[in-house]
Amino acid sequence: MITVRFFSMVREALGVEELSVELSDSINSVASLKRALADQNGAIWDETLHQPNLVHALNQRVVRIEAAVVDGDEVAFFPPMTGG
Amino acid sequence: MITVRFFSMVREALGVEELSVELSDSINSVASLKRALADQNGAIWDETLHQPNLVHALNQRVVRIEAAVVDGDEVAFFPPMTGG
Amino acid sequence: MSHIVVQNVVVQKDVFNAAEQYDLLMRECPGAAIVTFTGYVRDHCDSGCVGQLELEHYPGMTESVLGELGQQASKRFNLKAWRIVHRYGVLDVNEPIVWVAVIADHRSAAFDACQFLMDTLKTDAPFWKREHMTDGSANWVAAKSSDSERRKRWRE
Amino acid sequence: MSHIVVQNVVVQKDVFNAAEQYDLLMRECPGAAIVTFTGYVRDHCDSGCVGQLELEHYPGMTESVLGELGQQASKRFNLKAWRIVHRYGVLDVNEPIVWVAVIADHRSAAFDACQFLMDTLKTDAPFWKREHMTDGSANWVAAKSSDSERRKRWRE
Repeated sequence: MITVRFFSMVREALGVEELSVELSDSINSVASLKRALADQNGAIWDETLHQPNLVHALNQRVVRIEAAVVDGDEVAFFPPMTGG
Repeated sequence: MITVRFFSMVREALGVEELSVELSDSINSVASLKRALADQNGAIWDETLHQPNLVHALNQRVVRIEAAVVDGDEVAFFPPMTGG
Repeated sequence: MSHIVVQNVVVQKDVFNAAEQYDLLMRECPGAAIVTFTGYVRDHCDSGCVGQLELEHYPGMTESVLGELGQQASKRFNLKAWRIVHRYGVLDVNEPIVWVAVIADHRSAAFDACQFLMDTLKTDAPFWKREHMTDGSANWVAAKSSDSERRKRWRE
Repeated sequence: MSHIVVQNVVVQKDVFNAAEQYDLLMRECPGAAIVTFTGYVRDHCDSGCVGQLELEHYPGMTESVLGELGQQASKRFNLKAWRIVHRYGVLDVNEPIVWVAVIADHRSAAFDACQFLMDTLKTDAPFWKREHMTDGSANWVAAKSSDSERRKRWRE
């Protein structure tokens, strides 16, 4: 089981802040997790998770989309940051 | 009559803070003033006023050495600034 | 004088006072050259008047990113001290958003370090701004390409 | 609230407090991006320990040069406000020498303006530093070529 979190416009578009996902042979990286979420939840998820500038973090660090995911991890998807 | 002022190392080397100088046909610019002061007051003045980085101000503005001087002006000689 | 421990990174909802922050840092570590940056909520924008600014953030990740950026700056610019205070939540116009201060031996290092921290935290720290306009509408602030350009200056 | 007139340029013998200066400036003019620089007397140098720093200056010319540099910065970087406080006389270790603050709409202008002011006042404002060492000796501080190099960046 991993935790998936969404922030800002992504959270707002999906209407979800956080969810739990069971890992499997086909969901074992940030890339495959994103693909599964986009494919299985309809057009809004597909569109939102495929926006070109989407940022993904693994255990609170920005990572490359290929990064492997293991049980207990926290993955987050969000738009580019605008702090400061 | 003009006022001539010296600061920092220049003031210290000459042992003079300020003096008055009568303008004449041969003393009518910062350059000619400097030459006259250097020539007429001995080796220390000659050496001090000919140091390569000497800065000269006319009426409290840094000017080129050719600047003309008129009665009532204030000329100053000093080393490069080191504030801040 | 009792010892005051100054946290390097503070992420808080409450308003802060930049002058007080300055005093606090100086008590901890006097130095030769201090540069500070304070960002405040502006009352204007391209498409109307801003009434309030809302800042969403990623608790935990925010603190760790800011802490890492500070450590990078500290090493790269040989800092004697540094401090970042950043707010989240709903902010009124003219309230401070962020305060970054660095202490170094020389002014060039201090200026560079403070700019490094501002340029990197803008693009790397998980904050997202939403402007609430005086007409009741609200919109997410888009990331600026000028900010990602400035970020590139610091890649080694 | 009574109106407080903030002088843009202050050249004074007395010690000042940078945090108080910040407060004063902000009361006068809130803005989006504020950068400050404070320089303090260091307790070390190349050739021994500094006990005190003496600053000679050219009264009148100092104020007019600082005023002109501030006006140049204001125009060039579109500042909302600026302020320079510079001391002369005999200063103890860890006392502030100079405080420069600028207020702009954007951080890049604020950082540039503050650096412009520091880089130009170092070489253009008529101050001369003499270090009084703890062993009783004293020496004039030589102008640094790195400072005149930094000055060149701002020639238009």
